[in-house]
Amino acid sequence: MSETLANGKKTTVEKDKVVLRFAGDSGDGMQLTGSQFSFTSALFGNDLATFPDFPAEIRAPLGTVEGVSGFQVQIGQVDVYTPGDLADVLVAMNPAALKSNLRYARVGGTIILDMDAFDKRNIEKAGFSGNPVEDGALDAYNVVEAPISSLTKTALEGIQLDNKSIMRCKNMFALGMMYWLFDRPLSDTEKYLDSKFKKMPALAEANKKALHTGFHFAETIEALPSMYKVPPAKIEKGKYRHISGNIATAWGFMAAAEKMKRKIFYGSYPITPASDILHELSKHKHLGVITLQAEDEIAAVCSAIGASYAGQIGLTASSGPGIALKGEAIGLAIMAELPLIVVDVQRGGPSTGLPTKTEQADINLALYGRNSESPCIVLAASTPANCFEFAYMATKLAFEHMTPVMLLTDGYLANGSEPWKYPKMAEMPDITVPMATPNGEAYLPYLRNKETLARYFAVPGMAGFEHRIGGLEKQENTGNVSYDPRNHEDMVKVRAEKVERVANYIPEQKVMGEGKGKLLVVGWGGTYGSLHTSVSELWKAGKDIDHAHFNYINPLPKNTEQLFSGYEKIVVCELNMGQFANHLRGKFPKLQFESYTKIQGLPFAVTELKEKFIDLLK
Amino acid sequence: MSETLANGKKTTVEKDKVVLRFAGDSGDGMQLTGSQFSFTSALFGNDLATFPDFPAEIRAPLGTVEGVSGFQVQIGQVDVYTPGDLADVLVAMNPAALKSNLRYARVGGTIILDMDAFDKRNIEKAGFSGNPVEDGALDAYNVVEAPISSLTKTALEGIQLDNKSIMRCKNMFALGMMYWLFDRPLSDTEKYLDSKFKKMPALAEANKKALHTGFHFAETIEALPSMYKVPPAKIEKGKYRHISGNIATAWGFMAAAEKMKRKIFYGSYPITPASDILHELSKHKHLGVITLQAEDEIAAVCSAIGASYAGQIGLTASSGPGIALKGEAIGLAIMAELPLIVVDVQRGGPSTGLPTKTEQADINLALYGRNSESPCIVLAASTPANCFEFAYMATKLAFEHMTPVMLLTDGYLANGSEPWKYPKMAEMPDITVPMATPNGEAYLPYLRNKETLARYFAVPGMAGFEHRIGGLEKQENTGNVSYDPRNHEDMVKVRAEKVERVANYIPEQKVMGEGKGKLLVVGWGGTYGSLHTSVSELWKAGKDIDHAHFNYINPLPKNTEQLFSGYEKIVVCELNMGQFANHLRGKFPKLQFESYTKIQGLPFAVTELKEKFIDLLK
Amino acid sequence: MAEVAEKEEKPKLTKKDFASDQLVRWCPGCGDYSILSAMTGALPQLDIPKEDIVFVSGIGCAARFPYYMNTYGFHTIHGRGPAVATGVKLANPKLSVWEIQGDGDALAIGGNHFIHALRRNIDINILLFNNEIYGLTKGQYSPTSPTGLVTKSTPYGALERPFHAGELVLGAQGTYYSRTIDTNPKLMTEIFVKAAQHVGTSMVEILQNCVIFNDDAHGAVTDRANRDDFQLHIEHGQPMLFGKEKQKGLRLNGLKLEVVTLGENGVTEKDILVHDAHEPDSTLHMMLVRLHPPEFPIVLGVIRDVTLPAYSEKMEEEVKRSGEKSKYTCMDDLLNSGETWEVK
Amino acid sequence: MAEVAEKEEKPKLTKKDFASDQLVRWCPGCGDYSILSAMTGALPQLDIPKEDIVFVSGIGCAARFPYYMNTYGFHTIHGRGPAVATGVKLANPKLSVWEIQGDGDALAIGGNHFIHALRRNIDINILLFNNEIYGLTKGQYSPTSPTGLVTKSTPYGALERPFHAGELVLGAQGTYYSRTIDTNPKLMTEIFVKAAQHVGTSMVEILQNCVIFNDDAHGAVTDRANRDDFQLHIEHGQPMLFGKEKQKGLRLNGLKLEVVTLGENGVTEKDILVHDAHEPDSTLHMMLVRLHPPEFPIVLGVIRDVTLPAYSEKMEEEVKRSGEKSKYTCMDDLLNSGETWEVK
Ligand SMILES: Cc1ncc(C[n+]2csc(CCOP(=O)(O)OP(=O)(O)O)c2C)c(N)n1
Ligand SMILES: Cc1ncc(C[n+]2csc(CCOP(=O)(O)OP(=O)(O)O)c2C)c(N)n1
Ligand code: SF4
Ligand code: SF4
Ligand SMILES: [Mg+2]
Ligand SMILES: [Mg+2]
Repeated sequence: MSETLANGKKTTVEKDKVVLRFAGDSGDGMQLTGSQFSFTSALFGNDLATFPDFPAEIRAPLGTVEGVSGFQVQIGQVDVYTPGDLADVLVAMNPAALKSNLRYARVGGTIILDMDAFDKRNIEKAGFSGNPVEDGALDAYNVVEAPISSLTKTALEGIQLDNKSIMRCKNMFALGMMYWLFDRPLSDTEKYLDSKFKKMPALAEANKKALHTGFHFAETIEALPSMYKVPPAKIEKGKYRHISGNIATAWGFMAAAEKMKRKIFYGSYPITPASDILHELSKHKHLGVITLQAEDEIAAVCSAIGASYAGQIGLTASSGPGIALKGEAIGLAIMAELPLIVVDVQRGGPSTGLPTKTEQADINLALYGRNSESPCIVLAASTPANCFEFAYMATKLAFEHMTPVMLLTDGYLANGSEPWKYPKMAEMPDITVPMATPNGEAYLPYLRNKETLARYFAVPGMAGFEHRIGGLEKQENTGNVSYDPRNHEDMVKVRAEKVERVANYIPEQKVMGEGKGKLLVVGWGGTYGSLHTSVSELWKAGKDIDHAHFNYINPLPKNTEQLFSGYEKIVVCELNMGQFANHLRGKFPKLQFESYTKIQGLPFAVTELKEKFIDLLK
Repeated sequence: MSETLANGKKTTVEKDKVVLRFAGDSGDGMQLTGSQFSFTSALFGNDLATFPDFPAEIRAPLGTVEGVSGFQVQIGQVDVYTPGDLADVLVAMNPAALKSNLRYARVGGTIILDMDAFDKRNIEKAGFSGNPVEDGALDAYNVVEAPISSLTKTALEGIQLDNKSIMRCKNMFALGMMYWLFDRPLSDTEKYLDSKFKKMPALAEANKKALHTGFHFAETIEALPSMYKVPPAKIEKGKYRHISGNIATAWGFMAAAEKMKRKIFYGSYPITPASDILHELSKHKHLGVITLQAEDEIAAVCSAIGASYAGQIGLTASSGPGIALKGEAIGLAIMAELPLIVVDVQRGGPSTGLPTKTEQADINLALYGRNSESPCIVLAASTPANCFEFAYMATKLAFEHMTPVMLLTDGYLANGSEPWKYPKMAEMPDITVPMATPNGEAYLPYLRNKETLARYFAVPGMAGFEHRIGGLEKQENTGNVSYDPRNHEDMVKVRAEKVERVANYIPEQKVMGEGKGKLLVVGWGGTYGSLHTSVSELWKAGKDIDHAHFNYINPLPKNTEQLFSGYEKIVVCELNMGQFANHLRGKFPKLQFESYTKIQGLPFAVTELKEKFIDLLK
Repeated sequence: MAEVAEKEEKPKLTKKDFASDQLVRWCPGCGDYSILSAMTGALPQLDIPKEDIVFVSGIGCAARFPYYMNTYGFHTIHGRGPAVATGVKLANPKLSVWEIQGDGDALAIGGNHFIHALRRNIDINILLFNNEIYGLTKGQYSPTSPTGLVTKSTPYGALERPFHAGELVLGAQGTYYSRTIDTNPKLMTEIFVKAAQHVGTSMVEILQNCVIFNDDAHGAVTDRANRDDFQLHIEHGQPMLFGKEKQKGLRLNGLKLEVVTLGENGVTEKDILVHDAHEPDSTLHMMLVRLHPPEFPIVLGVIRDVTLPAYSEKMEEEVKRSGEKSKYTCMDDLLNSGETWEVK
Repeated sequence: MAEVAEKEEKPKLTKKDFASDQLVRWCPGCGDYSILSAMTGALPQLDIPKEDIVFVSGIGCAARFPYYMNTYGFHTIHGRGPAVATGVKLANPKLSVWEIQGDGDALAIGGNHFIHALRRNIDINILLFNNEIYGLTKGQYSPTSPTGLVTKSTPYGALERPFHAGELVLGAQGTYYSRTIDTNPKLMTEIFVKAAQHVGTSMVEILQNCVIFNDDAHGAVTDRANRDDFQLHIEHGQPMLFGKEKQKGLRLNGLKLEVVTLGENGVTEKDILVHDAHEPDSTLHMMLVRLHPPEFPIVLGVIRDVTLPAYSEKMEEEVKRSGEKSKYTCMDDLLNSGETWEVK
């Protein structure tokens, strides 16, 4: 990779996909650096996927491994579905960043270090026994020792800024180097800096200068002999923007609300990694969003139920520990047959577990975390951008079927982002709430639509529809309290059947591939990118392998069993101990499911998946 | 049945089993009447099982169906496992009692009515359109129209008591009639009355007089032509007492505590039908019981966790809605690997549901009602008396394996009672807590016993073992907080494996029958009596049918799969929508399970089960 | 205008209009009956259409209340009524929301929602039926039971000190607190009307008798013999007088209250404290809330009624601010905002 | 006696003995560091063996505290610390139990357990690190944040009125409340020692600075320039004086407090209120708790310290009563009690 042409000119290497990773101290601005690189590449025409890797601590001591913040992006001239397993280029702003990120660097790849940060104190703080640059620890990589801090300082000497502000520009120096390495224009980031520092022109100037200096430095040094070329991808026409899963979730709800001409009521209690949904929604009050930061998760879901009861869109979100707290109240919404949407942004568990890491282990909780027979619609988003679609669908199903919906996302989707071809509101499907209408007779709150079994809805303020509901078992039609044994059995079954019938209103399960063959890879939720990439790569290599990825967990799409029957082997891949596999076993007792799992707080790597699948194909 | 011998003497009919049901207003003392009849029969030597049927309301208006309280008992000269499907003799103290209890009377059976209560007002209040005694509604029964109230009044005329107290004696009149009908002595109840009313001799006298009057009245009237004879059953030798499920649960914990020489800490919040455990435990403070009526279920379980952490026996109990609230905290105990026992006295759901009715629908909640991978030991008691044994076992397993145990009982077990051959404390198995001992090295809070995988336990107060634990993922051995991906996977798996290995410490699953054949009836928990009775009856009739009843839900006994493989058909019977069947499908994907369910807030009836099994045997 | 005319035509609602068709299922003699009757009596005075009234409750005997009102009603789960009611009110601020709680429901499992509703000053009316016992679960002590009370769960007497609802309300920034009693229908009716009129969380404590599990818990102040000497009915702007002939009163002595008798030791009406329910400083309200027999009468009436903006009012104002700052007015605007690009 | 001799031989514990081997992971500059240091400084003064000390916490930055103490420690779940600590204490009353909470942990999700611990007077020490923000979840407002605070979840400013911990404590029957500040290690140390000595729930509010998400929240009272004028350090039995030269003081005027200056308008020390922390009537304590700048100084020190039996003391007494009434002393007795029969 590191060849220079005889004439001293540098080579250019064309690549389908490249993975970059920026790592530095929490205060080093790595998230910003990463986003700018991504944005520029998107404008350039690449497909891409990104993932931030936040430290577990708020702000651990400077220079420690605990305080390292990372950002990974994969760009491609082909479709990109994951931020990539290993980085072709790793930028490490200090020894701690190197220490904790080396495991994400591809052997043979390039590592760019800010050598100014590699003094004895920092090296020790990072927990290295010796200087890794000198002791051979990096022999397998192409190491670029760049004096980033000092060069930034020198470059900015004339500018009227305190030292702290100047040192904050070193991330732009690093970004400049990357722009040279990938042959990207500086103009997009320049524009961004101008607008961000509109009121502080000195800062804008300093940052831009650092950016240029980095670019020229990269052009000059020997250690970076080749430029990468990642030409634009063939991307569907349309208007695009970057979006992360949590923002997409928030917007999906807002879109549904606008379509329904109802307000959102978001009752929530902060928790990692769900809090950004609250932060985003609370910005948009004038678009019909009410947010209540409740005293706890129970109040959050209960206030949402109250809002649904009153005719608005009752929403709540949390992560595992908070979802566990909401079970009793979700049961009330199931019994009262009220619409409600509960988002579970899954994280590593059990208990407080690994709060900043991703996992998919709340499917059992979503299906069963309530007393007695409490069936629920369960959906799962599978990419950052389609959180929008499934938040919208969750709202549509909750209201059209008058029952709670659990929407599963996860830490990986929530914080990850990708380019999104966003829709026009006019294209979004209609949402029709089964409102009761005056028909001359007394209102029966539990009279049902014959098809969906949804009850007809009346809300406070509607004259002539006054009625009482609650959590005790109800007589059919009238909704009066009933202890009648037969009625109870009928009601338990009708609530279950109502949820089952949702299968008539959701799309059939799609499969990538032939629809039959040797091996079907089954996944659900946030693992879409890695499963899709692995299967497509094997498929291109001529393997008999298909991929079916589920967004509808309960009920399952109607064609599921038939689709499964076309395969010799089915392997269910998930980031837990096999919960979806077990769910499928319960639903389809006649079929056999293998289970492939990973429980490390990390997404699947494409390489590990491919290995497993090749093994299964033997 | 109603023949009189030519000489005017009455006939005697011998019976294997007879079912009696007493029904009256909440204030009529039906529970007392029923218990006295049961106690006398037990002393006489019958086997028996009882069940009280409390009204849903605290005290509904006098004379209404909502206010009716019932008590059913089956006595036998053969083993009795249920209170019986239908009553051979129904005593109804007023029209409302008749209205709501007629469905429990066997066609052709005897119904004894207090005719004084059948005036127009009461008949209307009960919701009859006409007088049922006159309009043919009771033609299919042998109706005994007894003027119970007025005869009681007349009999007690001389006694210095207010009218209200006198009328309260009419239940003893009814009981006296039953004693004649079943040829029972009055002396046991007389003794009871003497001791109960030691300080109010007039009351004792009045009650005894009513009892005798009822007895003689029954002897005299034509309508009761035959006496039933139910000779003593062949019962295992030993000392017996009556016990209900909730009391047995409380005592089981107390027995474990005495054995372990630790205190019970019972953190609880009242809820039907679990409250009696709290009431019972709070009586026994000097036997080492601490009870805290907490502010809510979360505080209840958390205080129990705190007590376990401090070295006592942390217990909590609730019913469905309360158990749903405890999920997050149970997850903490799983993560911290602390012993904890959580009793779920199941009731009809979802949500508030049918709070006074029984159901078995919390098995999913017990298995899965927590975020992420949170495996738990799950046990289920199957008779009122064996709640003692499983409360004891739950405590033993929680401490020997250092992990929470969920113990499932239900409203039927909790309130039902049966004679119990109670053990001596010396016979109870030992309980050995894996306490850490000084070994010269630093204490490692997550070092494990190689066999059980239980960690070695140290509690505050033990000098030299100071350590910190919590809900974040832990490094193996040290217990320090760890975000390491591999360690997380290892710890998730070791916690699961620890629970799986409990299978090595529980008895193998027993089966009633051959151990192979055409049909295996599988049940779990509180349905034992009805399943056992149905299967034995068919078995005696020569059918190829066996019964396996599970008390160990998770892990399952080691021989389960092998046992199941011996049968052509397996039917899983339960009072829910098929949750245990689904659990078995997940565990044994190669086997087929039929599911037979009932969700009416009522136990299975023996007749309906037998019908189903005969059908399956075809 | 036609609309106004139509409204005027509507006949006034009466007590009967507010009774639902459900059989009332409390125990005979339960104090809840008279509360129900006072409520159906109070609502017609408020001139709010039936369909704009919502009763929300948790679980308990008290919590059955919504079933008996011919308005919208939601019988939810134990202790969570204030949270549900908060959602109802914020979702539709024009509704008149009444939240019914027992003492266990409000102050045991629901304690947190209770104090937070008060802090937020959500414009709902919370009615606390305080029978100092868990009724529905058949007689365990509650957070308001007196120390020493023997109940099913405290066979040796309750060890804990009770909460006093009023103290907790004031400690939690409550703007409105009143106390009444199930034996006084007139006072209840009056107070329900006033509670509805207060903007913000109106907290009404009703001393209620549970005949079955805690009979006569409030006997010290309700017995005919004691009533006049142990009930002080206060009214804003009026001197704090009580006793059969209103001859006794409360006087301030340093930081303590004392009972004095008019005409004795030179005491005149001028010495008697005059009630100011609107005083934002809650010092005296707190002192009043705490009084109890045998040394003092118990204070009934509106003890505190301070006007501060309710949460939903602030919320409406916030929406305005949000709109002013924003560059977009609909989802399409938002989708197109910020950094977007077109692939052609 | 050998045992006593052995105990005496044990060297006195020092500050260092209480520091655990874990890397402290708060942000540089966080107020939590000085609280930790004050705690390790205070514990040796208590003469309690390390193994008898337990730190319990919920979740939050503050809740990391137990990891850093070389005692027993339990980092539990969000808001439930008081409930866990209650179980620990009742299970083994001889333990010294410290419960660490953030303002969100204690007063948002944990509000109910907080007020009930106080009502029960469980003999634990609750330390509330009040930074008026959610630190660990990166900066949402908390129930103690001032109205109008702009945070991640309130881009247009918080709409709610904050709880004041002291008011809530007194409203919930608290027997001990003190307030201190992370910038004053000496006062913290003193107060921790006093809190440990109080029997019953000792509630210590520590005004703590979150440099990252709510820097300088307590600036009005901590800034060097203001400090003397806006901090009043009270002590039982001492006049309430403050200011650089202790020339200012608090005087009672009717039911209000006012700031007066010695020597001005004839004010002498006799006019100044003398602090009585042991007064059971909380009227004046409540007034002190409420004072805040700019009109008044904030009051630091032990504001309330009233002795009432703690729950565990009552519990021990209850066990005795239970034993006296009972006919059986072990399980075999119980099993054989009442109505039993023998089948032979
Ligand atoms: C989550 C949950 N826990 C416990 C219960 C049981 N429960 C129902 S009502 C009640 C308390 C009743 O007391 P209170 O609130 O004072 O109302 P009252 O019946 O006295 O009117 C309890 C503990 C429940 N229904 N749900
Ligand atoms: C059940 C649950 N809900 C929410 C969270 C997320 N959470 C962790 S700490 C915290 C609040 C932190 O604020 P505070 O208690 O004031 O402590 P600080 O970090 O400021 O010290 C929240 C909301 C959680 N861990 N568990
Ligand atoms: S139990 Fe008490 S509170 Fe409940 S209905 Fe009966 S009397 Fe009323
Ligand atoms: S976020 Fe705030 S409270 Fe938390 S450690 Fe950092 S400075 Fe301290
Ligand atoms: Mg009550
Ligand atoms: Mg805080």
